[in-house]
Amino acid sequence: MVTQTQTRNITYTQAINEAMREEMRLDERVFIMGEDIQKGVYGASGGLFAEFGGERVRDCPLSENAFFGAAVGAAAVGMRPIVESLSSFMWVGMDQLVSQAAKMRYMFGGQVNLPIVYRAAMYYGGSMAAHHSDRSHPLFMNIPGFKIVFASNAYDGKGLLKSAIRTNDPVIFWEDRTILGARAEVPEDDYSIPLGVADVKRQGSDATIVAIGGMVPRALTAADALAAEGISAEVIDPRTLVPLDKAAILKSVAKTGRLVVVDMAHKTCSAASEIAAIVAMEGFWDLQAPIQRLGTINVHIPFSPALEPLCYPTNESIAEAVRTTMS
Amino acid sequence: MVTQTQTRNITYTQAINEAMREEMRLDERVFIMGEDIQKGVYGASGGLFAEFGGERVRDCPLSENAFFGAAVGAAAVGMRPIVESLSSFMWVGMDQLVSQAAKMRYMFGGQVNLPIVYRAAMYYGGSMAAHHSDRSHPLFMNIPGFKIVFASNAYDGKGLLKSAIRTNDPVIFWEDRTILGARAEVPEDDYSIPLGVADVKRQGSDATIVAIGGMVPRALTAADALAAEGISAEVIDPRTLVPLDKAAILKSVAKTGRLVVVDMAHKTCSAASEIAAIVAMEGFWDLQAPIQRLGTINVHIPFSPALEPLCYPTNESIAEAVRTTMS
Amino acid sequence: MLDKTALTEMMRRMLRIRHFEEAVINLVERGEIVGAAHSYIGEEAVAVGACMALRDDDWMTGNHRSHGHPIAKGGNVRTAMAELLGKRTGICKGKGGSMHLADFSIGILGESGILGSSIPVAVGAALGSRLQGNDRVAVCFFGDGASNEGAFHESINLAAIWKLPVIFLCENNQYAVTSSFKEMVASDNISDRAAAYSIPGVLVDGQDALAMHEAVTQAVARARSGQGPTLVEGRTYRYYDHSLGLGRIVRDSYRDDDELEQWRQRDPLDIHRAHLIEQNIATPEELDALEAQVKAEIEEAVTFARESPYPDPSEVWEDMFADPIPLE
Amino acid sequence: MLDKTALTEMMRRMLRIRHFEEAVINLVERGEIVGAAHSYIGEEAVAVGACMALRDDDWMTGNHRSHGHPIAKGGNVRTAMAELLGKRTGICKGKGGSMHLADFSIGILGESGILGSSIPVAVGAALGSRLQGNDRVAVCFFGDGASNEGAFHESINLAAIWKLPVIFLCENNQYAVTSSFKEMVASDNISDRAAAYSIPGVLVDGQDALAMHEAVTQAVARARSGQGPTLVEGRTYRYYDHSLGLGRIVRDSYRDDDELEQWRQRDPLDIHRAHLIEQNIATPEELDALEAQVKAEIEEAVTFARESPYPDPSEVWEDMFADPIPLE
Ligand SMILES: Cc1ncc(C[n+]2csc(CCOP(=O)(O)OP(=O)(O)O)c2C)c(N)n1
Ligand SMILES: Cc1ncc(C[n+]2csc(CCOP(=O)(O)OP(=O)(O)O)c2C)c(N)n1
Ligand SMILES: [Mg+2]
Ligand SMILES: [Mg+2]
Repeated sequence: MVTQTQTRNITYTQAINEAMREEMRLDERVFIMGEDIQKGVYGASGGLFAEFGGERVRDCPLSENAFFGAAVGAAAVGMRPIVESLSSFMWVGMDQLVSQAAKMRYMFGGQVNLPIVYRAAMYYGGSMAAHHSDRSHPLFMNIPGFKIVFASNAYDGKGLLKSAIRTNDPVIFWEDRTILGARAEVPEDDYSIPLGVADVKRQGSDATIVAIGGMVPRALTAADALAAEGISAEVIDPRTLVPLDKAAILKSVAKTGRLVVVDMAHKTCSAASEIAAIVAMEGFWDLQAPIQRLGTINVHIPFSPALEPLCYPTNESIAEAVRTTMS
Repeated sequence: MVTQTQTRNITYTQAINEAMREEMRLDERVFIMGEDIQKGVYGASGGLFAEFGGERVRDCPLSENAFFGAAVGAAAVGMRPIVESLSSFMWVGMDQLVSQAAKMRYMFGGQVNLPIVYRAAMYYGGSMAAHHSDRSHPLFMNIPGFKIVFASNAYDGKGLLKSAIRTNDPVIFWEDRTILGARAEVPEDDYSIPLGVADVKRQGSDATIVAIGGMVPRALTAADALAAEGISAEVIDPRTLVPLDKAAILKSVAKTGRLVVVDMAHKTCSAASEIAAIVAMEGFWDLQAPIQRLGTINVHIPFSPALEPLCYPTNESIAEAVRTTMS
Repeated sequence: MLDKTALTEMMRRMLRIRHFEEAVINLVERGEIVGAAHSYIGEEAVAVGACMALRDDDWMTGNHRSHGHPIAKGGNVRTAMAELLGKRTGICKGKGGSMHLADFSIGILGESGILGSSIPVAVGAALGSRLQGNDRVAVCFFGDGASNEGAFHESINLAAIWKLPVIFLCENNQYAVTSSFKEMVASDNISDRAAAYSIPGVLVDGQDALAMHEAVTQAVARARSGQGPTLVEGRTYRYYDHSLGLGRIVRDSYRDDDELEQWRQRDPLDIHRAHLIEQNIATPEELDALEAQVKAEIEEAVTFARESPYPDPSEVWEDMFADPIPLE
Repeated sequence: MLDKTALTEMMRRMLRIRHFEEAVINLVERGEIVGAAHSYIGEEAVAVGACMALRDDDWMTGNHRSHGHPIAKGGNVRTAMAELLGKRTGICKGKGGSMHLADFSIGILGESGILGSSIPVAVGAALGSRLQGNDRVAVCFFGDGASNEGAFHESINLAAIWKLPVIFLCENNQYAVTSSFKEMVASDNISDRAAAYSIPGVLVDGQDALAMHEAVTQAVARARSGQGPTLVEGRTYRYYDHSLGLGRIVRDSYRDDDELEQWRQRDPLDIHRAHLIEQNIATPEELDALEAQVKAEIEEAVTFARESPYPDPSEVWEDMFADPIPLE
């Protein structure tokens, strides 16, 4: 039997929009809170106010602590909030994320489930300067209690957001603005992608590149360039950082013997550090060369378009790191 | 010529107190802010109000954002504030730490210096439960702009705090409550310890243990136990996590070929992950066995005295990790 | 108007808190309770007066001074005491301890050790009522100190613009740890701050359970009928150290004995007892019997807690996620 | 009372802002300014009226709508424009950009892209004055939207109890991005919130530079003489999109054209110009000449900015620490 699935070519932003719309139709406990979402200023919530109205698509005042925490309270009494924000505004509401969303369930001995999705847009690379360019996922990885999702394209984004909305735990869902306009084929039909399953974005045999979010397209471009040089790089996208599909990464390293990890966060204590540490411990005997870890240099994001691009890993720096592991 | 330095046997808390007192005497720009510091509720500020008065020893209302940020403003206009808080209360004032203290200098092109010390007491291991037991130093390592100090005894504490107060940049100075009562010989005379210089707390040849703060005494105990088994472990205390004395760690690994890293933070994206990642990259060819990374298990800190001790690295788990690297 | 049953129940809950807390003092001194514990003695009328104006299915959040609120809301003293001893029979299976009591089965959404941090949570519970179309209200307890936190401001504004059914209940015991609210709060009364959000603000004698009950009843009526939040300030006093044992550290006295004595003269239990006797609701003998009953109940709770087992080591791994993931 | 020089300077600074912002619009449309830029057009009287009440050595912090404040405080338009173009001659060497102008040499402690976040910083600067024993005051600008952030509450309370010399200056342009302050702020006026901190709160016509100046002069006098903070609300309006270009994304109109038209009728530059002419302070010709001068100044600034070099790649590593450490 052959099943034919219709697909459409849509952007990441549209995929996010569809995932929310479909879940809101399916489950009336799902609702959205955020700043300026009724007018869809940040794109992803476009049209939802028209369909679901102001009770379920709630514009919030500038008070991240209050509405991040209101999501916790609402979830605690049976709702399933989605909160829209930006990575850089999370500092302001940090206490509610850490002290309440992340800790409550364990602290209270499992009495409560908190199905909340914090959708955090991550601006970087767009001359938004230091106050709007945080890439703070590694911090949240250090705080138990969140599931942490980082999709690298529209297809994964829609499928992972659906799982995020359906899981009964707090999720931080990062939306990388460098790829939100990128298009992919996305099925008409309902589908979801389980949390905790990495995806091999490109098969290869000489070196493993682990990359997340907007670093995945860069890793793929690097892999293309390397292929021309006769180097076969495998590109792995963990898709969720918590839970992390360690097995997939270790399996790839067992095959290639070489690892390059790429993260848009600042290098120190990054997701890349974590993955490097895991492999240095559990995949050590498979390694044939030092692990290469790429991340943003340890400065704040400068505004100037002459400086900002120097901060992040690039197609070229990724390719070069692979070459280093091969030499 | 022989110089004799008188020492006294004092606690870590006393050492902190002395460092502040001496610096306040030397430099009238130095002042302290915090909650209940006039009465010295948390110990370290005892007696300072009596000596310096309420203008320089300022009790603050519960409003961490306001006074963390007021420290930034005061520093920006030429003062040298010391702010007393607890790791777990930093969430509430996180925005001022990240968006202002850490970012301001770079964002404004170096126009301003911010000599601020945030002294953060770190409670863990004392049945304080999830809301008072955060060990959040790795998060701040992921945010450029802070110098991060983590002393493991009274001598280092006093010398490092003096350097922290004297440096012209924001510092987070962690005070590990598990060792605040521990005594050490501390000179009468003024001394300071430079930021960025690790200390070899015990020489050894078979394996390197890198440990911070309250993990250092545990590592030393483990090393004693291992010595009895004929294993010679070297114990390195980085003393500052930013800047990190990579060279000292790499040098030790070059000698021993084996590395165990111990951190009281949650394992994932910990300082231990970072150090493991660095060595997996830069010390790879010296390694003779997989790196062992020890940290707190990825759950929140449970209250029950029957559960809490299971969370952290122990003398025994450290020794066992060394044995693993030797086998 | 409260009937005899309710008035007696009010007395019972105040007695329960008092005797629970006295048992706690004892257990702390004996080292059977470890960690931090903050005594509610002296403030019983605030929580009990307020909570007796609630239904069982209404929501509540609280703070570090955390034993009074759940008991006032009808919480079980046995599982609370077991929690304080870190036992698996504790209401949070020993994971929460003194500062983190919670009982979701009767609307107790939890106490918070981070000050001000549970205020937004209460607003969210109230938002839940709105979205679910029911008439449950939420009350959040916080101190005079916590009223200076940003979360207080953000939460009241949010609740006010959305007209959410939430009661902001400030227990003004006039001190944070050592600092006096007169020096730390830039208004004469915390209830005055309600004007900044165009909502009612009421200053109440927090030693008088009936006055608290009356004020909160009005606030609840307003909330249930969709008219939005109220800020209630109960002016009260704690008899003991900020946290039990702190007196050993903070030797300077920041409160004077006279002040304490004056407040003790207006003990909330005495006031309510006198009221019950005066109004012929109960005789002294009946009230003595009630007290004896409560004492026995607390003793039994202590025994239960003591005899309960500690959690099994394996339990340290449980309860992180509803849909579990591998943990290391 | 302001003399002719001051009144003319007021006009000059408002013109500077207006023409600076018009140049910015143009440069954004041409793609020469990248990133976000928020126009101050329509609100000039607020910052200029306020800053003309300050001394050069007084302190100031601001927010994302960030070009008007530094220009009003006397900031250099050339280095500001170069900053917006990301050039090394920019006041922050190109590292800050539009949302992060600062000039510490004349007390401009910086604009903040995180809302509410620069309020505590201003309080700290005022604390510095206190500790240094000087009489410098600090002004912080923030919007109606930001007044709902916790930092607003915490900061005013702290400044009020310590009687710090700070002026909290809310630019109420009646909207955050798309949301109206009437729906988001639970009080009729933001100035009403001053009562929650026992400090004066003043509602001012933000289109009238003289009214702003008068109100802030009083607040400054109060601050300098040790009587503490004041909350000043300037009611105003922005003529353009929240941020330049946002109109392309947010097509639904959340403000109606009538409202905009009404506010344009009360243009702050027109009002001040009319005042100067009426009071015989300046002739229309003189004012036209002034405007021509300012236009030329801005044009020159644009040329300067355009012709300035970008930072050298090596500069990305500079300015993190005053006492440098190795960076990777
Ligand atoms: C955010 C935060 N800051 C500081 C503390 C430390 N702390 C615990 S209780 C307390 C005083 C609280 O005073 P108040 O809110 O009046 O409550 P009370 O103890 O008087 O009931 C302080 C400062 C904390 N737990 N959380
Ligand atoms: C903490 C934080 N939350 C949200 C934002 C996004 N944001 C930028 S400007 C703005 C509206 C600000 O409104 P207001 O304070 O009134 O200032 P205005 O733009 O009207 O001058 C918002 C929501 C932000 N920059 N910071
Ligand atoms: Mg109090
Ligand atoms: Mg506005």
